[in-house]
Amino acid sequence: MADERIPFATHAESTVLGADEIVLNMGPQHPSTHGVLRVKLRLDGEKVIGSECVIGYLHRGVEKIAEHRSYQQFAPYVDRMDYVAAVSNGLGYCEAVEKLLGTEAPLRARVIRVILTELQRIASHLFWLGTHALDIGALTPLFYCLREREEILKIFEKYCGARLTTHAFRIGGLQYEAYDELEKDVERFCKPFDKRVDEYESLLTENRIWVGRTKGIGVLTAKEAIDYGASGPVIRASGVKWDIRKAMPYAAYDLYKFEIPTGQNGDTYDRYIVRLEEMRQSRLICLQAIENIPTGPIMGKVGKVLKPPPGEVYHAIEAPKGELGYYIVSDGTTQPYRVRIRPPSLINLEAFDKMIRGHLVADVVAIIGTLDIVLGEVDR
Amino acid sequence: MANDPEDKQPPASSPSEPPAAKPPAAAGEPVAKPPAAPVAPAAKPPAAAAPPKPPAPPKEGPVALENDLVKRYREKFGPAILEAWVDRKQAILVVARELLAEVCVYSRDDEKFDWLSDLTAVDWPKREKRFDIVLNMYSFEKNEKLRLKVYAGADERVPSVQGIWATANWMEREVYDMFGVVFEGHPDLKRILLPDEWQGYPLRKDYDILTQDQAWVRENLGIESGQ
Amino acid sequence: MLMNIVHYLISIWVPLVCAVIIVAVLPLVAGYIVLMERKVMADMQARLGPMRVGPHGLLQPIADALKLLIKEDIIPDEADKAIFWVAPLISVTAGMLAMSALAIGPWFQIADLNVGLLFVVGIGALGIFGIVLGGWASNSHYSLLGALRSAAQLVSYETAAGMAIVGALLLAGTLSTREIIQAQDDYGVWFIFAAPVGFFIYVVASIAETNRAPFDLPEAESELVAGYMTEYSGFRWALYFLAEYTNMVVVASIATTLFLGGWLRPFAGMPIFNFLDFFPTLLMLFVGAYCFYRAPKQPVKVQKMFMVAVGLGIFLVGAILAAPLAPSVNSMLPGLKPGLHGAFWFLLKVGLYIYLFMWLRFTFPRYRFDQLMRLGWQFLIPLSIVNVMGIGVALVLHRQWGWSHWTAFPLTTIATLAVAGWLGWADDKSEKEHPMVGET
Amino acid sequence: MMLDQIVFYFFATLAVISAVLVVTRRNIVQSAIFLITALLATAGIFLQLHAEFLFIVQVILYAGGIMVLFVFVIMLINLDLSLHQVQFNRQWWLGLLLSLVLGAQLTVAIAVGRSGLPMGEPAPATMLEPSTQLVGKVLFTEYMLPFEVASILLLVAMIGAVVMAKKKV
Repeated sequence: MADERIPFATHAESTVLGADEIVLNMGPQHPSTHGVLRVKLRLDGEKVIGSECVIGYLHRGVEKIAEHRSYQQFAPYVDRMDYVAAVSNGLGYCEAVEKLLGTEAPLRARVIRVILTELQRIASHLFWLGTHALDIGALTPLFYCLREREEILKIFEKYCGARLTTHAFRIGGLQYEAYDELEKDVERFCKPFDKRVDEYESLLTENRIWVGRTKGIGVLTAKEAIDYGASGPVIRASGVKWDIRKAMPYAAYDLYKFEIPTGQNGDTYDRYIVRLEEMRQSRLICLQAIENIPTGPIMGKVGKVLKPPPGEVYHAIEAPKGELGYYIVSDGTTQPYRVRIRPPSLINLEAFDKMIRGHLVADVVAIIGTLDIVLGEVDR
Repeated sequence: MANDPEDKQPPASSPSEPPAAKPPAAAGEPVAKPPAAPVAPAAKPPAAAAPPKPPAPPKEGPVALENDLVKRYREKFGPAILEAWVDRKQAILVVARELLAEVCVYSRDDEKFDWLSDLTAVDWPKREKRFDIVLNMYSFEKNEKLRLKVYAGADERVPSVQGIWATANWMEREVYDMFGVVFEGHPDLKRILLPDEWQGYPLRKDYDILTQDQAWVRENLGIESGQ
Repeated sequence: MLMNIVHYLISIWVPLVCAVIIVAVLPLVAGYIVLMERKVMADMQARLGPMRVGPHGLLQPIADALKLLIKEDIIPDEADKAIFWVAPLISVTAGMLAMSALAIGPWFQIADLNVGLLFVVGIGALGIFGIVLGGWASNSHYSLLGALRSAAQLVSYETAAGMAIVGALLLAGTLSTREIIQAQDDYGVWFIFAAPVGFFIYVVASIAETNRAPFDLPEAESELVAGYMTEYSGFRWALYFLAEYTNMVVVASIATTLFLGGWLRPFAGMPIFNFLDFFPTLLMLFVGAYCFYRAPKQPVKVQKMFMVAVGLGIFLVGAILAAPLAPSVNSMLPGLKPGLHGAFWFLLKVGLYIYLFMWLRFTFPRYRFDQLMRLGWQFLIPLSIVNVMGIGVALVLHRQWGWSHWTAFPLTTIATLAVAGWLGWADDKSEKEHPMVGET
Repeated sequence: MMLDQIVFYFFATLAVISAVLVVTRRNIVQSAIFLITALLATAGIFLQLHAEFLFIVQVILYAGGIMVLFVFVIMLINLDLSLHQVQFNRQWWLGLLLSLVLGAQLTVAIAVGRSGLPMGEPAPATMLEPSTQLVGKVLFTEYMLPFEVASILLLVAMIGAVVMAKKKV
C-alpha cells in the first residue's frame, strides 16, 4: 500500500466557511453575458468576493481600420459597434465629421435624424428590457418587447432598406428623402406605445419577486457613478440629472420639450425605472417631431471628396447606453488621421466589479443586465 | 482643390518645435467662429481653409485662448501650461508631462471638471515627442468641456490619473495595449483587449494594418495566419 | 366459487394492470403536459407554439421522445459512472412509486395503503437523492452548486408541504386516500374551503418541491447553465425531465385528493346540481367539434385526416362518459358511473392544478436562493404550523363545543391569515434592517 | 406463502450485502448509497410484515431524512483530500479478532438461552390489523411521558445546533 500521506492541502485563501474559495468562470460562452464577456468570479460559497472581466473576444480593430478608410467609407463600420443601436452610432459619427468640416446638416435632415434616433433608442431599450427580464427569470416580457421592436425595425427598413446596421445617415445630411407615410407609420407606432409600456409595468414593476430581485442590488452612488465615468441611464439612476440632449443639444433636440428621468439610490430597480421612463420621453419627442417636419434640402453643401482642414474635434451624443464620443484628428487628407470612439458600454462596465461585491451569483447576472452592455461596443 | 503639398508637411516638418503649426486656427482668425456657420462655400469651409502658415513662432498658438480659465491655469502652473488654443470651438490646453497629475487634481477639485469623459492617445511618429495623451473632461456645474494634452516620447512614462478619476483605469490600459505608453502608478497595467502575450502595439502608425503577431497566432490558434 | 376467483383476481391482477398502465402511460402523459405547457406559454406570449409536427403540434411529444432516444448519451470522463447512471433512475422510480398510493378514480388505484398519503410524501422525498447524486456525479462546479441548492430547497419546502398536509389530514382523520375523499363526501364540503390557508401553503410548497416556476433555481438557466442536469444528455436527461413532470402529476394528485375532493363531482351531494353530470360529455363534444372545425384548415392532407381521427376519438370518449347516464345501462352496471366520471373529474382537477403551475411560471421572475430559503423558513413553515393549530382549534370548537361549521372554520382561517400578515410584515422589516446582500 | 418467503429472503440478502458493501467501498458516496439500500431493504421487510407505519417511518426518517443529511455533508466537505490519505491503518487484524470473539459470544447466548427467553409464538402476518391508529393512540395515552421527554430532547439538540452554527457564520 503506497503510504503516501500528504500534509493537509494548503488553502489559497481560507474563507469564512473554511471551504476553499471557488473561482467560477462565467465564460465568454454564457447565456446571460450579452455577448462574449468573460467574468472570473471569486466566490466564497455563494457570495462574490471579487471579479475580473476579460474582454477583447470581439475586438475587430475598428480604430485601426478607420485610419485606412475615407470619412464616408468608415461610416458603415460605426453601425457594427453597438449593433443594437446602429442609427445613433451613425448620428454621432456624421455630426462629428460635420463639426470637423465646420458645416451643419439642414434643418429637415436634423429633424428626421432626431426621429430615427429616438426610435432607435426605444428599440434599444426594448431589447434591453426583454433580455434583462429573461435573465432574472420572467419569460413573457421578452416577447412583448420584441413585438414592439419589430414595428420600429419595419420603419427603418422602409426608410433605408436595412433593419439592424442601417447606415441611415450621410456626412452632411441624409441620403434618402423621408418616404411618404413616415409620419403615419411613426404615429401608428407611437400612439399605442404608451399603453404597451404600461403592459410591461403591470408585469414587472409591482411584482414582489421582481422588486425583491432588483431593489438594492448593484448600488452605485452618485459620487461613485461620476468617479467611474458612468453615463446615460446608469448615471441618471444614481441621481445625476445630466443628459447631453439637454446639456449640449445637438441635431434638432433643442426644438423639443422632454424631461430627463432620474433615480434616487442608483440600484438595478432605479435603472429599470429610468429606462422605462426614457422610452416614454422618446415617444413624446417623436410625436412632437412628426407634427411638423420642416421642408427643405436634406443634404448640406458637402462635396464628394471630404478633406477637412487639419485639426481635431471631440463630439459626444446621448446614445441609449450613455455618452458616445468621437475624437477625430484630421491631417487634411481624405482619410482621418485618428478616430477614437468613447464606448459607453466599456466605461459603464468598469463599475461592475465594485457593484457585484458582496452579492450572490444570481445578482451578478442581474447587474450585467442592468448595465445594458453590448460587447460589439465594449471590444470595438 | 490641389492636394496642397505644404498642407501635407506641417506635422512632419516641425519635429523640433512643438507642433503649434498643426492647429489650423493658427491663421489668427478671431476665436469665436460664428456659431451658425454660414453655409460654407462649396467644399471649402472658410474658417479652416487657409493653409496653415509655417510653424507659428510664439510657443502657444496664436489663438491664445486667453479666457479666464487659461489665466487661472497659468497663475497656478505657470510654465507647465505649454500651449492653449481653440479648435472648432473646443478649448485645448497642452500641459507638461511631469505635472499632469497635479493639473488634473486642480482641474477636478477647483475647476469642477469632475467627469473624465475620455482618455486616449494619438501617434505622431515623425515628431520627437511621439505620443499625444489626450484627456477630455467635462464639468457638470459649468456645463463645459476641456481637453488636456500631454506630449510623451516613445519610452517616456506618463503619470497615471487613475487615482483622480477611477474611470481612467481601463482607458489607460487600452492606451497601453494599443500604443505601448506606460502609465506610472497604474495598479495593474496589462493589455485589456488583446491577449496578454501579444507582441506589438497595433494603433502605432508603424504597425501596418496587415501585420499580426505570427508567433502568438501560430502557437495559440495553430493556424498559419494566411493574411 | 366464482366470487373468490373474482376476489383473487381483483386482489392480485387489478393492481398489476393499474401499475402497468401507470408506468406505460405516464411518460406519454408527461410528454403531452410538455406540449400543453409550450402551447400555453406561447399563447401567453402572443405567439403560436409548436405547430409543425402534426396538426397544431399534436405529435410534438412523440418527436421529442424519439429525438431524445436517438441523441448521443455523453458521460463526462472523470464522472463517477455508476452513480451517474443510477441518479436519474432514483428520481424516476421515486416519482412513479409515489403514484401507486393515489386513486385516479374509485376503481383505479394500485394499493389502498393504510398509510397512503404518508407513503406518497415519504417516497417523493427520495427524489432528492436522484438530483443530489446526479449533481455530484457529473463532477463539475455548476452541477455541484445546482445539486446543493436543490437539496437545501427540497428539504426545507418538504417540511412546509408536510405540515400543510397535516392540516387537511386533521379534518379527514385518516391517511388512506380513499377514505380522505370519502370524508370530504361525508362533510359535503371540500377541504379547500375548510382549510384555505393550508391549500395556499401547499400550492407554494409543491411548486418549490418540484423545482418549478419562481423556484426553479437549481436549473436556473442564466446562472448555473442547467444546474444538476448540465452534464446529462439524451435519454438520461429525458429521465430527469420525466421525473420532474411525474412529480408534478403526483403533487397535483395529492392536492386534488386532499383539498379538491378527489373524484367527487363539484357539489356532489346536492341533487339540484345533477346536471353537472352531463358536463364531461358536453366538454368532450365541444372539443371534438373544435377538432372537426380545425380539420379542413390543416395544410397537409395527412394532418387533415389526423385531425379528423382525433375528433372521432374525443367523440368516442364523450360517448363512453355519456353511457352511465342512460338509465338502462346504469341499472346493469351500477359501478360504471362513479368509476368513469370519477376518473374524469380527478384528471380535470389535476389538469387545472398543473395549468396553475404553468401560469405562475410564465408571469413570475425567479427567486434568488436566499430569498427562497427565507420565504420557506421564516414565512411558510411557521405559517403552516399555525395553520395546523388553527384547524385543531376549529375542530375542537366544532366537535366539543358544538359550534357549527360555518363559524368555526372561517374564524380560524381569519386568525391564521392575521398571523400570516404579521409574519410577512416582520419578514420585510428584518430584511430591511440587515439585508442578506451588501458589503461583506 | 411461497411469495412471502421469496420476498423476505430477497430483502434480507439485499440488506446484508449492501451493509457489507458500505464498509468495503473506497468511494464514500457509493458507500452512502449502499447504506440507503440497506435501510430501504429493512423497510421492505417491515412492509412485508404489514407493519405499514413502521415501513413509512423507516423510509421517511432514515432514507429521506438522515441519509439526505449524510449526502449533503459529503458534498460540502472537500472529499478528494481524504481519498489521498491512507484509509486502512494496520490494526485491521485486531478488529477481526474482536469481531470473532463477539460473534462467538452471540451464538453461545442464543444457543443456551433459547429455552429461557420468553419468546412467544410469532403472530401470523395477515392477522395484524392496521397499525397506524393503534400506534397513534398508544403513543399519546399510555406512553405520554416518554414522548414528551423525547421531544424536549430533540428540541434541545436542534437549538444547540443552531447556536453552534450561528457562531460560525
